[in-house]
Amino acid sequence: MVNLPSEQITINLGPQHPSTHGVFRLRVTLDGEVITDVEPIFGYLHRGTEKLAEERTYTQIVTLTDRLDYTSSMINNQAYVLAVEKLAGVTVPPRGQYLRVLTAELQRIASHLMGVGFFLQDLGASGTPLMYCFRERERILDLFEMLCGARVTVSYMRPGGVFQEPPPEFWPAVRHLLDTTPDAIAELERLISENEIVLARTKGVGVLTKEKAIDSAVSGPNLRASGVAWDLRKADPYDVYADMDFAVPVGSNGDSYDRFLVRVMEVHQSIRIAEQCYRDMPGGPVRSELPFFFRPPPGDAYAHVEASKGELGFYLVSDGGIAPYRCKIRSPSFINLTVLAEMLIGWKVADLMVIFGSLDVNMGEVDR
Amino acid sequence: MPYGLGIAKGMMVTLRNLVRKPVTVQYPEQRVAQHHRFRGEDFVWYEERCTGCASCAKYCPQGIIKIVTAPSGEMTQEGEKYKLEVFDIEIARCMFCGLCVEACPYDALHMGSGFERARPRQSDLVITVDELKASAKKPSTWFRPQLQDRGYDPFQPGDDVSWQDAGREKSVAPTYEEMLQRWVQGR
Amino acid sequence: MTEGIAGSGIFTAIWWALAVLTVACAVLVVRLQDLVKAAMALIGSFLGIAALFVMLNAEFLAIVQVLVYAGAVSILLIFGIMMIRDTQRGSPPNNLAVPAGLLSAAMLGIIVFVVLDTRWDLLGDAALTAAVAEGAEGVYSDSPPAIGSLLLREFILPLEAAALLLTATLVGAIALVRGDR
Amino acid sequence: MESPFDRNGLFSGLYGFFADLTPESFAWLAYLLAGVVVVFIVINGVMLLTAFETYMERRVLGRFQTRLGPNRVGPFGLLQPFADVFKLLIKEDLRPAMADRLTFFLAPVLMVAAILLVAAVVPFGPNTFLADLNIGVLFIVGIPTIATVAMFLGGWGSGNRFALLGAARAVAMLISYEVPMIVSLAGVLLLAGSMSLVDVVEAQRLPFIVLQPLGFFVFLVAASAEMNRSPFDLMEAESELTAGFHTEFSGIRFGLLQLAEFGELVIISAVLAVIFVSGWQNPFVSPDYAQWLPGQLWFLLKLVFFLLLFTWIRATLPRMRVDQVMAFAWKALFPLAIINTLVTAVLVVAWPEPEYGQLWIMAAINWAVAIACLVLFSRFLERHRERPTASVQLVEIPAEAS
Repeated sequence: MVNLPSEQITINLGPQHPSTHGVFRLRVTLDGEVITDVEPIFGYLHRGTEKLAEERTYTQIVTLTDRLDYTSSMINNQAYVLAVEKLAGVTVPPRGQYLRVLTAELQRIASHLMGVGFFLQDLGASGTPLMYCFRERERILDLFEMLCGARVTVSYMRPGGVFQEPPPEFWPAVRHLLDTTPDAIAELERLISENEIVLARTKGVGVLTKEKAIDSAVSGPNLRASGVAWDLRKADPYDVYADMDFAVPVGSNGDSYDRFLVRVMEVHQSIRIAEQCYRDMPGGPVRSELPFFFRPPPGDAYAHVEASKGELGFYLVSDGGIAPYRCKIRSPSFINLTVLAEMLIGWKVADLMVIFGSLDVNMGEVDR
Repeated sequence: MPYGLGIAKGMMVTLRNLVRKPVTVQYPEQRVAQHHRFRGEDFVWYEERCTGCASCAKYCPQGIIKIVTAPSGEMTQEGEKYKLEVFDIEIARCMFCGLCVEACPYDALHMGSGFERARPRQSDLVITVDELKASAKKPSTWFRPQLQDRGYDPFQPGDDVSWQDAGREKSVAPTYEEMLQRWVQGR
Repeated sequence: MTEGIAGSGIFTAIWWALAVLTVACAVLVVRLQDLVKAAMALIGSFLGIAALFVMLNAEFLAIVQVLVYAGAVSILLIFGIMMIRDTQRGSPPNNLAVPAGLLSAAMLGIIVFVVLDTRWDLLGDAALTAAVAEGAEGVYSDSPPAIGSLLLREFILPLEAAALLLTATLVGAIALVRGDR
Repeated sequence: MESPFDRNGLFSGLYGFFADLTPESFAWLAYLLAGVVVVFIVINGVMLLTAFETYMERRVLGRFQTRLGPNRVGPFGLLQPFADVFKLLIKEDLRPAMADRLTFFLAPVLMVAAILLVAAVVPFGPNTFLADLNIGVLFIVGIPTIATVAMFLGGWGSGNRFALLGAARAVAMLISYEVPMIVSLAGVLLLAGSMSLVDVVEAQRLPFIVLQPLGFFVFLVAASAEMNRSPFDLMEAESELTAGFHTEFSGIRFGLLQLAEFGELVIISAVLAVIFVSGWQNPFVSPDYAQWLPGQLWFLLKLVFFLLLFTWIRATLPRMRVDQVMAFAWKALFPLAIINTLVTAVLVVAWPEPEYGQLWIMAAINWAVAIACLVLFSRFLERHRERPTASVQLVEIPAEAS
């Protein structure tokens, strides 16, 4: 075969690029359009959250966790307060636990919708699926605004429960949301999930094998799309997930399409969980009273939750003071991103965006 | 799914959405309904209720509230009430977490509902004590369930909350149908 | 109505301007060092030829010139150029200029001779066969069908030979780059 | 010999007007003046249509996405295109240091020129066209290639690697899609018996979309690839190449590129209206009957219909990958176009002078062939036989007690 050696070119995708989901830079070496080498460079969004946490009280840190993965702040709140409660030995009243699960599942829907929407945007759909996803996400954010006055940086949960009883109009609004969202998701699926172009672009593209996923500690929907039935809500239930009846979608190919589909199906399961929370919502207080400044006994605690991107863990060390001695965040996006470079080699530039988009990483969480 | 039927399905979905009512609104003329729990920026502060304890400044994660007090000699149930000489909220760094409001033991500081305080210079983004005294008394009901229970609405004109009413009392809640009408169908 | 312009001096002036432009572009193709710019000059030359065809009432040839030469051939050339690393100085002067010039001059001489020697009054030429004469008449009034029927009736053998040659080239090219699969 | 201008009513009138004003020996001046005026009218008409199209596309795309779309400038935002042009005019005209000055300057101009040149042969109505070239159909396919060359020059001359990738894609797509585009029109030419667009319109006793469904499909797809529309907008794929070949263009150069792009959309829609839905004629009845509307209005209606169709496609479909686009051209569109040509040729030989009823028989045969071919080819190209959503299963896991 006549092998024409062509000049390889190196291009910088990002930090300012339309589809790098924040400020992320990929130094890509191309042979024609085929990727031969990738060097991910991140840190553009580094805010020193872990260090900042050492100088904040346990309650104040809640506001920092909002800003980790800003598309799923409720779940970040939950992971953090669970760690604090473990550290301080606080119990949460059942209504508080149910409210946490309800809001976390709503947030998971919102986050997955955003992930799916931007994934399709990266495929080149000129904004339409993204707009439909955002339309549904906005309705969830409206609920969060009712709950806690903010749409994205919620700071809703507190060590010992949630910050306050929801306003009375929250409940009819949740009912309405749970009634209408499944139809909207079904419409989105009709729009895109059997579209031949989407299939051609995503099926078999960026396969992450089961072994590779486990070896690289990939978690969340990306892991489940590779065929591993691992969900912390099942494997290590926290709050009231043990009482919830839901299934876990598990893919078989581990390609971009499976990752996309797992997210869509998880939305349906989240609606199922939220239904149960709405139905079984107990009465009583939402928060066990804790002083604003409290001193957990010296020791350490690790709590992890199934965040929308994967396993989000908080490791807190207390020296008996009002602020943690050390706060380590195991952020799922960062660890999911480690497999990216390897997955990209041999694919085309157009596939780069598909694979990157299908991993659904959030730069706020990667750089912390 | 061969034969391009998937594409046809998608085309039908977009066609149906073409005749749907748009979900966006044209901002300055139309606005989406804001919930009265909204954590906005124009803080509402009741001088009469404030004792100058500086809990808000202490609880602020960003440390952006600056308080200078002087003894006033006026005594309350708990102790002496201090006179506020400086109460600066540096709103440029504020992240509207509302912890200061949550911390206030006398219900003196409330969140506002505004979000339009864009300024050309960062130094303009400071709320001073004079501004706080002069501002409209339309607090957000965030962490102030007593305001919400009496059916108070910060977006109605002329429904200011006096300092006596900002305290914690109970009142009648709206019915389910009213809430459904206002917060689901009305949005 | 065409007589209003076709016979006038301005028509000739435009014709000459286009001719000069075409030749100038052709000279630039040879003289420019930058390969991409040379390719651009080549496209300009092709377009000039197309414009000349239009002025000669040969729209079909003109558009084929644009489609095949200005479009496809030049694009293929550009593809080739993109594989060369140093396009800025890709066409250095060399000592073949003198023999090339001589050869070109000889070619020019032959063409001028042929042009002068040919009887351009085709319709009055008795030596032509009746079919070709009829076709040639058609070329003036409605060229595409006339060219088509000429190609497929009178000149079918040369056409098929050319087609065979091109097919063989294509197969050969595929065989060259196909590899061991 | 008949001049291409002869059947142009407006031109004839203007020529007569100017000829009366000028002395006999200056007939060529009257000819030129009349030509310049007519060309001026057509160019500005096309530009206005393009401006309206950008507004309509943004508005309709907004509604497809349940947004409002531009509505601030003027009533219903109708003046938005003019505001855009004004903004682009007053913006700084940046040229990157690495850019090649000549090509960077030439690319937008060449692209707009090529697109406007196509407008020369489009019949906008009965006796409303610039020129009735006897090779009009070939002209509308051939001239846009110059626009693609301009795209390449712009992308290469920018000295930007994204732009270069976009340019390389543009060039590759040009070579692939030119072929099915031309071949798909062969059936139409066989039926019309002429390459003149006016003759093509007048030959349509039945709209050719009824007689040539396969040709219409292939031409629609190839044309949207040729003019860089979704789902084939690879050369400016914003999620991959930021803006492809026009990444580095700013100010009015960018404006010109956009103008050329939307202008091409308008022109191609016009061509589709002319070739496949009988141009200025009433498409619903045979042209022997009365037209309800003036021809120009019929034409405009059909043009807007195709513009909306392209907007609809853009609103729905994601982008294809570059190798898939190439494979699609060569493995699907090209054979389909050839089949269409062969079938039509046989039909034309069978009924050289078809009556109205025989036209319907031809249409029925062509539709049968079209559907059979589309089904066959989609099965042939389809790689995933099973239902695609079956790859993800719901797994019920009993919760472990913690």
